[in-house]
Amino acid sequence: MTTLRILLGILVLVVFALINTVVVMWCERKWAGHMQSRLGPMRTGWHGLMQPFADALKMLGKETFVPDAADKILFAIAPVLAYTPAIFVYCATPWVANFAGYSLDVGIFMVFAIAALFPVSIVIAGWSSRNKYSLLGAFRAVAQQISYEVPMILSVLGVIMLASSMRLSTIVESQAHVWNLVTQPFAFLLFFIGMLAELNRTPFDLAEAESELVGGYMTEYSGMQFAMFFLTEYANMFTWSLFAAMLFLGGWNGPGPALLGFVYLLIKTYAVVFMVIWVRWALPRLRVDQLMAFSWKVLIPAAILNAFLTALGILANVWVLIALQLAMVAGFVWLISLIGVRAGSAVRGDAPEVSS
Amino acid sequence: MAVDPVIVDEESKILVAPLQFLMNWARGHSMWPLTFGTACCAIEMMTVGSARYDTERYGIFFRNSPRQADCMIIAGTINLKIAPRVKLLYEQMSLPKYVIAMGSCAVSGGPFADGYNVVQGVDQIIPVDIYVPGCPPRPEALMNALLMVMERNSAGELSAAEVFAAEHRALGVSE
Amino acid sequence: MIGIAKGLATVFGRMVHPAVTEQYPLTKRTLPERARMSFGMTRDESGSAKCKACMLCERSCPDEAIVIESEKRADGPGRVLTKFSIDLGRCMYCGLCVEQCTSDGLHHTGEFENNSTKREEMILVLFDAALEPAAPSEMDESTPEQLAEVTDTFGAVPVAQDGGAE
Amino acid sequence: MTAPATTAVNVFEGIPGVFDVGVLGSSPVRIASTTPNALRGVIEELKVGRGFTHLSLLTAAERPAETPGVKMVYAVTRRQDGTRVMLTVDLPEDELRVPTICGLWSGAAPLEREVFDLFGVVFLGHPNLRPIVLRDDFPGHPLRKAFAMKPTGVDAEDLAWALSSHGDNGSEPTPEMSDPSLAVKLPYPFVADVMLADDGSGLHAQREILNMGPQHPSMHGVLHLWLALEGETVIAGEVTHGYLHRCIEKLAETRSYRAVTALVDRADYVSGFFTELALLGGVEELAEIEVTPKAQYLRVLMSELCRLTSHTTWMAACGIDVGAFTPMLFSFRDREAILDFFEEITGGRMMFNYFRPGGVKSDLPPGAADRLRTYLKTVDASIDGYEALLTNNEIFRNRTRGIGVMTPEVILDFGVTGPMARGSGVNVDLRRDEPYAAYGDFDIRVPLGHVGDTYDRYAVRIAEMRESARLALQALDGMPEGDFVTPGVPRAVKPPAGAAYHRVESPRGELGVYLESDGTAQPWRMKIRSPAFSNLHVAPAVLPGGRIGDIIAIMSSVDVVMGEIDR
Repeated sequence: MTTLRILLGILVLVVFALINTVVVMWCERKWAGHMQSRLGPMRTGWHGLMQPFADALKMLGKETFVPDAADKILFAIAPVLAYTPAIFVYCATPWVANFAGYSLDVGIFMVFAIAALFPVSIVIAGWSSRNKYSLLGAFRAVAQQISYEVPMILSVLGVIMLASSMRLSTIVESQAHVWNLVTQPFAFLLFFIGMLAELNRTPFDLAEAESELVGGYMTEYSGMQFAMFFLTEYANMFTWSLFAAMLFLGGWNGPGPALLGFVYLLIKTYAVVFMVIWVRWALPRLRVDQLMAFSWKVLIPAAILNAFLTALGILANVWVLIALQLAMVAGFVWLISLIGVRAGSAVRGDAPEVSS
Repeated sequence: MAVDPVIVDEESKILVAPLQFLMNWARGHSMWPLTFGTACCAIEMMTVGSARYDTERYGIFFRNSPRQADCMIIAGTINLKIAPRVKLLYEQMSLPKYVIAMGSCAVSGGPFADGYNVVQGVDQIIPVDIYVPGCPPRPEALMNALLMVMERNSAGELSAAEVFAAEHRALGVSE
Repeated sequence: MIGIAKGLATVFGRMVHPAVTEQYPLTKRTLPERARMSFGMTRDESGSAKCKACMLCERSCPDEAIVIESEKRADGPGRVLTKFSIDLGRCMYCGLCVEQCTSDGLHHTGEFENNSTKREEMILVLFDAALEPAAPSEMDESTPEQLAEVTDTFGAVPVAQDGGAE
Repeated sequence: MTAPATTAVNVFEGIPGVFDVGVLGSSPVRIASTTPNALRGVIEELKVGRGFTHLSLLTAAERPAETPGVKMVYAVTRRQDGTRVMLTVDLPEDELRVPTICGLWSGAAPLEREVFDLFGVVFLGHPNLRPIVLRDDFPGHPLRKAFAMKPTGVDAEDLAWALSSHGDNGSEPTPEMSDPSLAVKLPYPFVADVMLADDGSGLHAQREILNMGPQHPSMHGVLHLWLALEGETVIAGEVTHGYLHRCIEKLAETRSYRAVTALVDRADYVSGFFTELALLGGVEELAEIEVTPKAQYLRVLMSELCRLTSHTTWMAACGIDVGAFTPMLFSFRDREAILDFFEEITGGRMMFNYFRPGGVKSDLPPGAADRLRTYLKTVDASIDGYEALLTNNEIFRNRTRGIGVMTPEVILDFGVTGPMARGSGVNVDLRRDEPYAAYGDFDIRVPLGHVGDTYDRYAVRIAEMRESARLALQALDGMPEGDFVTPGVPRAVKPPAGAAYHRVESPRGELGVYLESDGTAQPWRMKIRSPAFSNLHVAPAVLPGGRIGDIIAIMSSVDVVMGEIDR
């Protein structure tokens, strides 16, 4: 009986994850379209709702191509290894109140631990493809993901302090009255930036960097193997948005019966998904050294400062906490603007001078 | 296009018929061309993806890696220096694959056909599914061609690559 | 950060505006009069082609896309058009043929959906005597000056075997 | 800064080895001949002693049949006063050798390779004399008149040979061509040298070669970059092109001038009006055809609109290359609006075939002028839209500032022109310096950069877009009444024998057409001086030291159009 329940649970979770992945894919293409004065998918199902299914099915039917020079076994393992953690993460995720596969008291710790597996699959994919673009993409991805995990975890420290727990459901319940977004806006900013990097999304999409590395680590993948990477990307996007919603946007908290909480959670998740997509279509991409410098020189010190000041704020009172956070946000904005203005070494004018 | 008798295998056809229907639907609604433009037509090929024409409405979405692309739009002149690359790219694409010869140069060499360096039509190198005349063809004409490919897929017709392979098999040429 | 915020705001602003997409196969825009897409043969009221088989267009075509077949007139000087075809897959749509035309017989049309799965179907037959119901219109040959000018200009271009004024 | 009258002081005075001093046709260009042995001295004196610092043209032409051989043509400009000088060197058939001048201008190196490739002239002392546009194993030199083109073009036999190998980067510079006394070194490293360089510990195991292109999303068509990498840092880069060489210059020799007009549209395919204009400028100069004032204004109007569309295309590529996809969709939206006007006026969206000897093909259709005026007033707002996505964006600034810096010296050394030169603060613009068409009547403002990095080139192009819209409005407002084409110009223009070199300011820089006529209806030789060719070949000097991301950003600021480079 227990086995059956577990199997059923797994099935439900996998299907749920897949459906959401597909919906996120649709959102991306549709919203991106509208942001660019286009329409996006229109003809496959209602407003292109079936488009991701058509894409996935088509890729399923395509020839799976293994390059001659590739390391065949590793080449085949990598996509599976990429997709597994994206699903695996849900086993410790609470959906409504205590409705969770397994409510772990170090839930948040486990989420990060599983997410850390993703770069492994990327490096395997990049290495086994025997393609220079893939390899460069893999190098970039690994460096980036490891660097950005650090500020991300550090930024969550404040949240953990506020909830006094690492259990996800406790963290969500601690936000019953005030969302962490209000008390921890700076931590949310850091988490969001780290999230973009973890997801390989613009401005941190260096691992794929279409205009530089063709397709990055998945250049050589075709057919279903490529589809797995493609799905992983969007599954991760949903996962991280879900955690952002839980850690900072109050999760399932909201008025009405408890069951509505699930709807609230989804709405909040898709709000974060929207932000991720929005950023992607508005910004250019960083360069690889700037990316690393940004993490190690800006984000990590800022995250440590955030943890320290949050601790101070908790010792004082909530108003001090919010004031400190807002000051940090302001400081961060100022710092970024400064970097932009000082870009390039020479002292110089901005607009071209005109001669006639 | 008449289905080549070599390919039609009645037994397997019955087995995969329902799946085949789904697959045809998918192939008829999703088509990822390769971003490979050589000349003037490439600009019109870019235009096809722009806001005014927006091919993404039909699930047409440009991919950069030949491995992940379904369809190769030969947008421009093919000369003797790029010809081996075109063939290589075509071979790197995974089946099923389609080729659209866009513009007079790709169809026949067009205005440069008399030259000493220009291949007279890409069909001399790789099998072509759809020919699009024009110099360069309007974006609408290219869209029309892409939709033609997708319609043919929905109807389950064979691509030029498959017909070509079947002919080779019939002739006993090992590939 | 102001720059980034400005970009975000611009992109968000586009979401509120209606899209500029013209949904092509559903709505087709009418092309301007001068658009050079495909070709048509001008016909007079009785439906017979105005082309006089003077070969100016064939010789002026830089791509050798036009092929005109004609035969000698039985009842007098000049030639009768028997077949007029343009290889759309070879043409560069420069419009020189239409410009050269002395009899107003050839014109551009806005038709652009000439795609085909076969190379042979790229050849657009504008006139074929075998399929023509009406008799060809009255012939008058091009003036010798016109022909001399064209021969001078395009002398290097080979002339189709059975074409050309004698 | 109009060119001084031809009676001005003879610039060749006192240079040994110069003879046959004269004036090129009806133009203000001074022309002279020299011998292969004296060539280097003469050019050095012109460059160093007399301030002719800009190498405008380096090409060759077949000599008439009675004196078989090849004629080398060099054209240099003194930018201070706009004096133009042309130098020819006659090479007899059995002695096709001339000393290289790439020690004076590094930008001459690729041009000499092109002449070597197409004419078979050997440049003594050239450090890298390999084919550049044709395949390495291509038999013969196609621009020689003796080269027999098959009447059917490329046949199955040729194709089978072509498909059997890749045919580039295979050949080594021929050693017999390197006369050690004339040997010249270029100011940038070659990939092969860097890869083989020994630092004492054996070969560099850390280094690897990365081939970018011909199929690569940000190679603007079929450019091929050959990079030596150390990690992500580029230590040497070379440019391979020729994947779009489609014999335009050879085909032009078999076609009438009107058919050539249609053909050259395809050379610079994002801005066809400029090649048409440069070609017809040359034809009109040779045949002494007057252009009506209205046609001159129409030519200015179309050129400026075309510059706008060309820059919007560049904008799209620039955005995509730095990872921002949305600018492309914004700029193509505006490009489409202008293309609609083009189609209405000329009949073609990209291939216009609109300019004619003596004027243009047709007048503006009724109502077009008013609609165009209304549209042009909205252009500034659209450009604000692109700028909002990039100009002040902190990421974009970090990506482009201080990257790919070119000093004015590099600009002159490589013959870089157009927005790239102006981005480095070099104040050149042929529209103002050598007014052609009706540009003399216009108030032209030239935007100049400060540092010469990628960002400056971006900013200059953005400013030029606004400027173009303004000039187009001026052209509409000042359009005179009258004929749009000079009546009585024959259809088959037969210019008298002679040569002309006409240049215009294209969106990429100085675009010139060198025409030689033998009195027939077809040109004897037509050479397109491609600005993008010179701009592209500065890459090996600028790329080293950058990372892969920088390479892409720099190449996008070059605004490569392969059709014009390979021709």
